[in-house]
Amino acid sequence: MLQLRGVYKAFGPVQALTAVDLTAEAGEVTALVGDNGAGKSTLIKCIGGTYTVDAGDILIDGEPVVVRDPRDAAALGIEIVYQDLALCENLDIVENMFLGRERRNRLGTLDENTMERLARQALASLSVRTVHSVRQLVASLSGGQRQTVAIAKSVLWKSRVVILDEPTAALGVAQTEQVLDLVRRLADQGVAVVLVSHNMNDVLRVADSVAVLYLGRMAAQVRRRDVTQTQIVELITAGRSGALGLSPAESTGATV
Amino acid sequence: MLQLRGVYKAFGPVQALTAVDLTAEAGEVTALVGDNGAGKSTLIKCIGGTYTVDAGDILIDGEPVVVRDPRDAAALGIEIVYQDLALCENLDIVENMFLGRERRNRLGTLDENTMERLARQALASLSVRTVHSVRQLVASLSGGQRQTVAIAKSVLWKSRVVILDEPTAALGVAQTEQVLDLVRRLADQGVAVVLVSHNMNDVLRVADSVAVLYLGRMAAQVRRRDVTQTQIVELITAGRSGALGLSPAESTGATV
Amino acid sequence: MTTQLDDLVEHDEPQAPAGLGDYTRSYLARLRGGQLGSLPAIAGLVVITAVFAVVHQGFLSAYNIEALVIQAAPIIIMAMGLIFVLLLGEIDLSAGTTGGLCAAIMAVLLLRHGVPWWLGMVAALASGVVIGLAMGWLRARVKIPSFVITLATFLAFQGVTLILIGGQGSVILPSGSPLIGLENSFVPMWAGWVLLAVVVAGYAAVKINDAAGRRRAGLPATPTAIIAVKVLTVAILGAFFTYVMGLNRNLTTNAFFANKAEGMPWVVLLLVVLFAAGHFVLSRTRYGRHLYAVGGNAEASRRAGIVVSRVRVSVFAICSGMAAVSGIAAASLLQSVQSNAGAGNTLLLAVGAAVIGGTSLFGGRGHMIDAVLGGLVVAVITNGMSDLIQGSNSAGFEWVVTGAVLLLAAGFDAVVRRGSPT
Amino acid sequence: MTTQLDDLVEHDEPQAPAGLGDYTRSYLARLRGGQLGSLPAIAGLVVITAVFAVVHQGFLSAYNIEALVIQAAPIIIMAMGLIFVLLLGEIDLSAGTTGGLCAAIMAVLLLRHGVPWWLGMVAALASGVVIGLAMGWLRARVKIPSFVITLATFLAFQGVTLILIGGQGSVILPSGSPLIGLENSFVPMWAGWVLLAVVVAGYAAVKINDAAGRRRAGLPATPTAIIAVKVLTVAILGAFFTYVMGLNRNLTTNAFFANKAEGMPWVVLLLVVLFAAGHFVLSRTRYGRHLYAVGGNAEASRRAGIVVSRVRVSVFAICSGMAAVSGIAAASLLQSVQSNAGAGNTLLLAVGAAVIGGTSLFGGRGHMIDAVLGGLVVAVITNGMSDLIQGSNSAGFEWVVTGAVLLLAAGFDAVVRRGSPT
Amino acid sequence: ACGSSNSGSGSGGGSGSGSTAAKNTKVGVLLPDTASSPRWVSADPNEINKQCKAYGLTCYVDNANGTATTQQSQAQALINAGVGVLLVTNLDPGSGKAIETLAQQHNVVTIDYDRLTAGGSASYYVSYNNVKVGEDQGTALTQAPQVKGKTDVNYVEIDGAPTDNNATQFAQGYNSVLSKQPGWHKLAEQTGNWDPATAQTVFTTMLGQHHDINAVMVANDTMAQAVINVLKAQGLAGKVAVSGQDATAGGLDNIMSGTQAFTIYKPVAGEADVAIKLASQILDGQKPAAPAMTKDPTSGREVPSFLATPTVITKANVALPVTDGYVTAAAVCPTPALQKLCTANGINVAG
Ligand SMILES: Nc1ncnc2c1ncn2[C@@H]1O[C@H](COP(=O)(O)OP(=O)(O)OP(=O)(O)O)[C@@H](O)[C@H]1O
Ligand SMILES: Nc1ncnc2c1ncn2[C@@H]1O[C@H](COP(=O)(O)OP(=O)(O)OP(=O)(O)O)[C@@H](O)[C@H]1O
Ligand SMILES: [Mg+2]
Ligand SMILES: [Mg+2]
Repeated sequence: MLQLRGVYKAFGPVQALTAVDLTAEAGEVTALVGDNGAGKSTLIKCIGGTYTVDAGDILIDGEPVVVRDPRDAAALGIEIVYQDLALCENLDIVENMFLGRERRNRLGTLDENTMERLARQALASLSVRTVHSVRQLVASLSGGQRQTVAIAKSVLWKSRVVILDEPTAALGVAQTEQVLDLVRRLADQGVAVVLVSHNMNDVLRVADSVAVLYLGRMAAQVRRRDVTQTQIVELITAGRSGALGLSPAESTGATV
Repeated sequence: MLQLRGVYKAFGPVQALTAVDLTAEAGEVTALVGDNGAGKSTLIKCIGGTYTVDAGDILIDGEPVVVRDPRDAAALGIEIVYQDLALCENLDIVENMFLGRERRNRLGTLDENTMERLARQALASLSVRTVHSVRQLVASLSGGQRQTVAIAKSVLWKSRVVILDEPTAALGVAQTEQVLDLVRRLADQGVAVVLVSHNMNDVLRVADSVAVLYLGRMAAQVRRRDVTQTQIVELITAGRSGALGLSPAESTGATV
Repeated sequence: MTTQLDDLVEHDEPQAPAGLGDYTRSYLARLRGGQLGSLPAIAGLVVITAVFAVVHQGFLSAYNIEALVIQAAPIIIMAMGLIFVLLLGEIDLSAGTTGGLCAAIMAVLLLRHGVPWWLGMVAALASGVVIGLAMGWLRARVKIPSFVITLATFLAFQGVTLILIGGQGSVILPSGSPLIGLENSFVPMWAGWVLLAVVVAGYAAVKINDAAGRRRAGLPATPTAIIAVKVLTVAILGAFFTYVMGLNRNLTTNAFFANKAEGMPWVVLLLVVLFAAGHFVLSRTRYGRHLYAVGGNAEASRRAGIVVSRVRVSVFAICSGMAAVSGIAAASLLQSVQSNAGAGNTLLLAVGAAVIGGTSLFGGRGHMIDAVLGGLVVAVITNGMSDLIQGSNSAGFEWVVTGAVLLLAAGFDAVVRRGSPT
Repeated sequence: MTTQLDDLVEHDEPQAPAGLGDYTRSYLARLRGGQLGSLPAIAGLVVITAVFAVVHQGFLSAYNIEALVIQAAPIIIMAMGLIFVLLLGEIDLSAGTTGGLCAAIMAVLLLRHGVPWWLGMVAALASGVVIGLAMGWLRARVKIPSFVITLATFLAFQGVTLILIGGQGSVILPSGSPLIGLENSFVPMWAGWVLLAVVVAGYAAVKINDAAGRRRAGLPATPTAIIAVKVLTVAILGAFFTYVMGLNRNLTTNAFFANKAEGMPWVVLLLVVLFAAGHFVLSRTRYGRHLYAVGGNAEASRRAGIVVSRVRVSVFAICSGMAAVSGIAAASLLQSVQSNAGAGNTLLLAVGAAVIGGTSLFGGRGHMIDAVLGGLVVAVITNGMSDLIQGSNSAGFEWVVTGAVLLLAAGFDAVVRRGSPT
Repeated sequence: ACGSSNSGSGSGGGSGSGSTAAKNTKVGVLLPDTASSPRWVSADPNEINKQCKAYGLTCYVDNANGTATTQQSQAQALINAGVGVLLVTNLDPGSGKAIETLAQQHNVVTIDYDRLTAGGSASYYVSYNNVKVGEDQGTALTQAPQVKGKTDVNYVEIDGAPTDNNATQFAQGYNSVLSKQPGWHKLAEQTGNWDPATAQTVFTTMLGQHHDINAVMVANDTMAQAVINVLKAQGLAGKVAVSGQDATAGGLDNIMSGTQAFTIYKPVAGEADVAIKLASQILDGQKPAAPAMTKDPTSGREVPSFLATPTVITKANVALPVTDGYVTAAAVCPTPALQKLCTANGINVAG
């Protein structure tokens, strides 16, 4: 479904991604893991058009596509929850959730009532119980509430690919459950889901395939059932685990 | 050591905290848990002087203290890592880590060399391996790297109370280990540590005492050894668990 | 929708208040919480008006109220346009001279090329929009900071106006022209009342329709009593104004004098239309929503699929277009176009008006009403100051007092707003 | 330290490059990455200078270079002060009129009250600082937006200056006064070379000391070769300038003429001192660090224990103080103080200079060098434009061309900077 | 501050300001700015107030600070205050005309003060003749000792603000003289915008371009000061003929020290006294006859005019403005050096 081939990205002197390959099949959850600063968010921003890649291809259904800005990604049916959320603090929850895709009524004006109703339902489905009103400004929300808004925003739309960058980082126990459920449900509906997480329990619970980034290189992409938690952790921290992963030269010499 | 008595805080029509009591003993790790939007971060900002309380007392060593702004808190030896980090993106790592407490040399000018050396060491001690230079701007750091900088910043100073608001949310496996170690080590050195986290494993591993906020009220503060994970989760999601927690009236009728 | 939301109840979402008492309580709580809306600007306006009414006899005469309105109109219109730019956290230093230039183009077309007045007006407006598009392009595409772009055009347009008008210092508009009528003739009395009725009815219809829609959608809505109070307030204020404008404003009367000066100036109509249109765009259209979004967080907006550069270009076009309208109104007021039209403090005062009204210079916060209230504050100050101090050095003292009053108005505003979140 | 850091090795921290080749490579990589520093401003300056040198005979004569420097000095000084305010994301619209007012106070004290020149200067400076403190207090404590505060004082100070100067239109400084010497007399030739030597030696000493300190602390340091190149560049540019200033600038020569106009104007010394002091404060003191922090994220700074309100007050005091110095320099240039001193476009051009130099209007980014480079750009444009176009309407055309050139310089800057992170 | 008896509430007041009602003694004065000449700051207000007192009139003197809209609103305020006569010094003919139309609509008589409102409807025009002022400047420059008798003179011009109609008229005057002067070559003409800083930049460049300037036709004294600054730096002060206007303290100083050739003295009384007397007569119901007519260049209307003649001040009669009380000796001679010079030129320093 979604495929990356040989993606490179540098920020000035910093080489953030080096020859990264990745495959995310439709109907599967692909976990993308890696140490802090491994390049996960950078990779996702490249897919989403927030950054443009220096080299390499992005393929959807085998076809190379050009993603120059986030509109292109949206047009291709790629929906992303970013780690840094990117909500407009001066807008309220409803306004943020429908930003860029506002509903309009017959007259072409904003259909606030429908949007408000849908926003409430979406939030409720994610077990958010402490939001006082969907007309609250995002500036007044707690960290977890914001994250929920960002997630709710992304699942409102029919997409072919849904990418979630550490979606449960700030969430409580119940909310995390809901989101993991949601991820599974999305995959079951045929969506290609990419999930970034540092929580190995979560990863092992929902992932079908696990991709490990190490210092900007793809150490390995393996099926969930073929690996143990220990192996994944080794891949994350050292770039290789037994036969899996980068060659010794790459994983040590490659000072980024 | 640090004690709160009957703390109230409202944001306009929203009552965020209602009659909250909390005790954090020196040499112990007190975990503060609660659902998203329960009021944990608000409580911490009240202690840190970012917000002023509407009513109630903050006591240190049994003495009521007045914390009007963050300087007061710092003067009392309270060190806080905020959930929203609050770093200056236009400054580099070293500058952020020493902000407000810059080292100076004999001439009264900034002692950049010492600061740079100390910053490197502090980061290294937290297993950060992908930061290319401590002179990188914070704007260019990954989520986890930023969090590490914020944590490193807070542990550079001798404090009596260290409060960490979801410090490991964005951290990788190895880094999380290091931070939990650090928390334990701080407590062992006699510091009163307050740890906010949604991760029950982490909480149960390091906490000596667990305080549960539910919709702005303190549901219960219990010793770690007296409760099970299930009980804590019940307290978080329902406000009570058997004999523990709020009265049925408080936990349901109390729509915040 | 990928998620199945239908079977989920809206559990635990606290219902917003629906009764009148509830509504009032929650309004007061919002006020205490610092969400003051336009209250500080209104309070400031009332206070300085009261002060001038005391020190300045005849300040609230029908004659002076009319003078105030027609003097305020160009400032308000320019401030309305500037709010679009300010919403994005940008600045347009050249709005004043753009207005002057467009008016000059109009005047020259009218007088030297015999173009009909309406065509001249269209040309002025078109020039404004084209200028705005160009500046917007420089900002959005070439990425020059808007301060520098508009500083450059501020200077350049002054030059162009000067060249156009030439050495005489000003071009006088043909005296019978409807252009002059804009600020100097009056809507017939009956039409004024009809206009008022239309405005009040429209306002009521919108409010009632909104509330009904929300009830239908099962959402909490403004209680009817509150709507009634709001509509009544608008109606009473409007009726008072229409009544005052209906008084004959000719101060000296004698046997020769036939014509009475009574009725609402046409420019009031223009203000009402521009305000309604601007308010509609900002609050009820996607475009308006996107303005706030880009001003609040440009990167988030981009990620949400908004074409930020297009939005940037558009606000400059709107601002310059409105500046052209403002320039035309100013030309109508002075019945001529000066070679230094729109230079000097024109722009600073218009931006000041928007800011005093409550618009933020950092983007993301502002409403049309800010331009109206702030513009009135500025006009009241300039009008009240003129002729307040006499004689030697009066110019200097008036500057000083103008500055002081401006500061007082803003200080009042700030103190009332204190403790508010932003 | 609560943590035990000593036993931890600096594992995996990539060593910064230490060799000359490495340094160059990483510098080029930084350039490609968009960290351009002052390069765009320098490029812009070079380009427009070259353009004017072509269209304008004698533009690079010693005579005109000196004229350029003394004309640029007031703008540069004002821009230096403004950078402090801009670093915090604030604005001071009144810097121009504050400068005018302080100069007027000085002139009046000198001429009407027989105060010695240095006391007048101190009084002007003190007035500036007090004015700045008051404005800063209004911003930090009363929380009025700085745009409104300084708009009010912009107007008010114009009035005060007018009242002070009164009906004479201008006050002429006593001709022998050292005040006039600032812009109009020259450092003796030998002193100019000594000064240059001191500056170069100081620069070299600081750079070498820094590098040595870093090596001692075990940190990667700038290679000595790079330091040598930098010091040499400064020395060569300085020597060229000193040499040009040493040429006799008298245009006409005849038998009666005794005095030669040669040597560096004293104001250059002032500029060097102010630049060094400002640069030192911004880059090497806690206070300077706090300016950047507050400008970058005020809330984070507050949480870090910085007293944000005190920082806010201080920058306004510095800006107004520098405005006073700028006003004195302008007075020295004109050998008199006008009743409209500092009004008009003075402020806009100074802010424009800072922005062209690379300072952000949104706070958190800016350096002293921006004021110098941007101020030179503005001065080159105004100097180059004057007398470029002749005849009636020349004023209009010059305004137009000035705007266009300003835009070109900024556009050049923007295009060079394109792709840079901020 | 304006003691209006007409609160504006409408038609009360019977048959109005004609013959039967109590005599209206209110006169409004609209002055233009503070930049084009220092006279508007205090000289005119003071003289006008003095005269008004003498004639028993109540005068309101406003200054528009260079902004046409301000002047417009001041006019409205004065009409609101019930003035019977309005003296208008326009900022430009267009806004002046608007004010005069407004006044006419409200039965207020207008007098063009110092500047003719071309295309306007003022009943009288009281002024120095601006074109004549310019001509005098031109003539006086040709008489300056530095250039007198020379057959080959290179000169440059620095004009007033191009947005100011007066500047245009001055320029018209001096150009008409200088362009006809045999042997005089104009090397450059620029605007100084009535602003000394601009003038100084402009002249610095001019001098850089043309090293052999013999005379500088600069429109007023403050800009002349800027020119002299530049000349001084070159050691040329006193060797080049520099013109001026307004008889400011600084201008007189420069004339005494020989760096400026002359200035144009236009005592305010020459206009103010006439204008207030005229206003008083109009309020009395008279229709005074004017000694001259000026043709409005726009409408062709003949405007009844009272025109005063300016005086050229050179070193010979430099004491005149001080003896007249137009400027104070203290302002002209603030420093010991200047006091000596003043005494030498017949200015009584003690007075
Ligand atoms: N704009 C930028 N400029 C320069 N360097 C950057 C920039 N953004 C990211 N980097 C660097 O690229 C590397 C990868 O960052 P990225 O944010 O992709 O990490 P990540 O895998 O998402 O980490 P985390 O788990 O902490 O979120 C980091 O070393 C970071 O410092
Ligand atoms: N500035 C504010 N204005 C209004 N409401 C606020 C503000 N800050 C917080 N709140 C509200 O107060 C409640 C508590 O927020 P808080 O941030 O303390 O939650 P939290 O327990 O830290 O949640 P999380 O686990 O998501 O971080 C939330 O309902 C939030 O919406
Ligand atoms: Mg990341
Ligand atoms: Mg929180």
